[in-house]
Amino acid sequence: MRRRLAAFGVTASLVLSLILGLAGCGDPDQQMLSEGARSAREAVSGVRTAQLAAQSLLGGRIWAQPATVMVTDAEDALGQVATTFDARQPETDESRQTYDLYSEALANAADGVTDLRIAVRSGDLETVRQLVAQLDKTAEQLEQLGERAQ
Amino acid sequence: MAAEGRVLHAQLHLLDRQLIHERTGELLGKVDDVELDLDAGIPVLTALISGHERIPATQIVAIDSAIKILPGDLDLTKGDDWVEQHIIDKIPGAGDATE
Amino acid sequence: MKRLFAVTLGILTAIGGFVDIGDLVTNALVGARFGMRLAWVVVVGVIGICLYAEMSGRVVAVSGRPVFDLIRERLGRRTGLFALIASFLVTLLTLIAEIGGVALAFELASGVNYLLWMPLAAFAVWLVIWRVKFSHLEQVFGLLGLLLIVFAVALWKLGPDWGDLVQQATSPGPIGHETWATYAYYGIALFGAAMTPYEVFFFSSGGVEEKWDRRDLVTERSNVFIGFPLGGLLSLAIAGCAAVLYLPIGVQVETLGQVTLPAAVAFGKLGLAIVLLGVFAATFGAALETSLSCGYTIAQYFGWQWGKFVRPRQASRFHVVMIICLILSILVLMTAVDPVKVTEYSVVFAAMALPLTYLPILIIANDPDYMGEQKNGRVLNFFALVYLGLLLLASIAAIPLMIVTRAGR
Amino acid sequence: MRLNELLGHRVLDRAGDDIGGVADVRLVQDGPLQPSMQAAFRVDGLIVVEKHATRLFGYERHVGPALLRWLVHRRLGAVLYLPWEDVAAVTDGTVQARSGREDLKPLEEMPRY
Repeated sequence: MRRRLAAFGVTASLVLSLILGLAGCGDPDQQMLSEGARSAREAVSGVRTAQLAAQSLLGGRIWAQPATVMVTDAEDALGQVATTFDARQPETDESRQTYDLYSEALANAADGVTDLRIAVRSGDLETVRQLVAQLDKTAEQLEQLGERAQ
Repeated sequence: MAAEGRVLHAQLHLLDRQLIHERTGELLGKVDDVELDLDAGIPVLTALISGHERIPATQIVAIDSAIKILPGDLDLTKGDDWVEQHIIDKIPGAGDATE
Repeated sequence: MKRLFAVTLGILTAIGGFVDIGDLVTNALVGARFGMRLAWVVVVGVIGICLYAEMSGRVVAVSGRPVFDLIRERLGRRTGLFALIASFLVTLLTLIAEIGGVALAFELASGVNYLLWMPLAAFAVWLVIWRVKFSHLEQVFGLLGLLLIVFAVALWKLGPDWGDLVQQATSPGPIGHETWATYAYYGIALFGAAMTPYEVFFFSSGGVEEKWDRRDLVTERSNVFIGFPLGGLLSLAIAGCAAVLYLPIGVQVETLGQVTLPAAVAFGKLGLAIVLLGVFAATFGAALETSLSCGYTIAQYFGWQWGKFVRPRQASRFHVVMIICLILSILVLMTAVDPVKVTEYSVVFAAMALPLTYLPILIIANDPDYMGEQKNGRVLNFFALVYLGLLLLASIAAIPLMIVTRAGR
Repeated sequence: MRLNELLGHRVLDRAGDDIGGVADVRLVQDGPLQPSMQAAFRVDGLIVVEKHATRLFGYERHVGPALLRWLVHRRLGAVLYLPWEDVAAVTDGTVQARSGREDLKPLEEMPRY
């Protein structure tokens, strides 16, 4: 009985991973879209974190060092998301279009947070304020892109 | 009770049990094996083995959640002494109690 | 009066000592991704650690033998060695994560890269172990860890919709883009964070360090049954803060900065200072506990002299093991591996290794040869066996889920 | 002889049938008086387990939660007691008994302490 249960567990997990694997490597267009959407959602996280840290700095709620660390961490994370996505190879025309769309949005977000990091480091609070407002739009755009696929 | 004496199961109660110095409470290793003399007229437990040392049954004082022994001339802490001389004693404060 | 003081101190220490880098990171991460929808796992985990710690504490108080001594005795040399290797590696991984956590807290406060703080943190851990009395280190860092209560106050200050939080807590299941697989994976991670094996190695060996006997059973039980659940409430507060601040805006927690930010949002610089001090105390205290546990497990398996109740030179192999573990931690962290990622893996591996040490303790807590009158009662055994089932389930499911979810992505 | 060597020896009954493996040795402290004025631990008999088992976790004494005990005993099969006077010879890997399987008492009938 116990052995049968264990065997069931193993089979079930194998089947599950197979299904998930297949879902991932099916239609190249769909695959590009779902990877792009996932990257966009990860990017939202980075942008919103940087924004929150910068807002706290503006509001005098944290001192400069932790703000810098948090924005830098967010910048690193965004850079990684963008590079990982850019390394994908589009195989059809449609996936090429999806690729360009998401790649540009991710690069855009990464650049925005890099600008924010530079402003935070140099203590230029006026620029920080402007960039925080700008990043709102970036995040909203990424949120929409993130909802286009599971 | 059929037998007068205390009953022990050799593997359960002796094997892999902690050895303790009866006087100082020092921890002296684990029981790795048990020596039995099965050929004697009355077969008995003759010794406990820990590492390469043989602890004669006569040096066992008490068998409890740990086994208390009188180590006598046995060198059961060879490894600890080596580490002590070559490493730990070279660090300042090794012989002091903590504060 | 003195007794009451000891009990209170023990409870406070247990609350502060419960939360470590694993709880901080995992609870914030899960709160941000699932809201309070995994809160029930924290409750299940806290009850589990209460059962497990109470049994091993009782065994120590009655028999005077700490956990790994008994594990080898019941499992034998070979199976015992397997349990030792698994538990030791998990504890070492946790130590690496804790030292990384100390360094990250300093990085946040100072802006200086954590890689520079990390050797200092490891050296400080060693120095405290080498020089400071057991009861002092336990109390100081336990009490300082209480500062993490700031998370509970911050949650209240953030003014969440309490009804919404309760609604989340009572409707388990994944939301949004999450799947049942990631939900289950993080369930296991939370369980492992609450029931990390080193807590029990430390707790039971600490009982020997402080020379517990039968009369200390009251202290032991109140520490466990009051201290740990209150520590669990702290965990829930951390998850709650993340759920309020991060879930609505789609932030995923990946850094220690994100874990501490809610306190700053609620209370400003003072809040951040308190939370950073609390995080430092919790991770530094846990780094002490995990390095001691690395020494405890190995020394107790081989029967070597161990403990801080003797001078370092009398327990030389025990101290050498800890020094080696701290050096290994520095080397691993030098590779610039992300300490937060190490933490995420360590809690899952903790859940996997648990049954190996839980089962022998359950067996011994039932053995009249050791325990006499104090052996497990029927009710306790019922729950202990239910948890044995749960632990086995989590342990078996951990690896497949890790593969399927690609470690929770 | 060393205990680790003896554990796992196959036990053959009078007819030469395999009745199990040696799982433990029962000792009683009523042997000859030692110089330390304590009685020696006398080998009283062997605990024989029907199926292959390395560790009994002490459950051969019928202590512990019923569910765990049941699981362990299902794995072990019968737990029998072979008194030392019924042992004819201990050779390489086997213990030859003088009695038949049906003569062996279950261990649980032996006094525990």
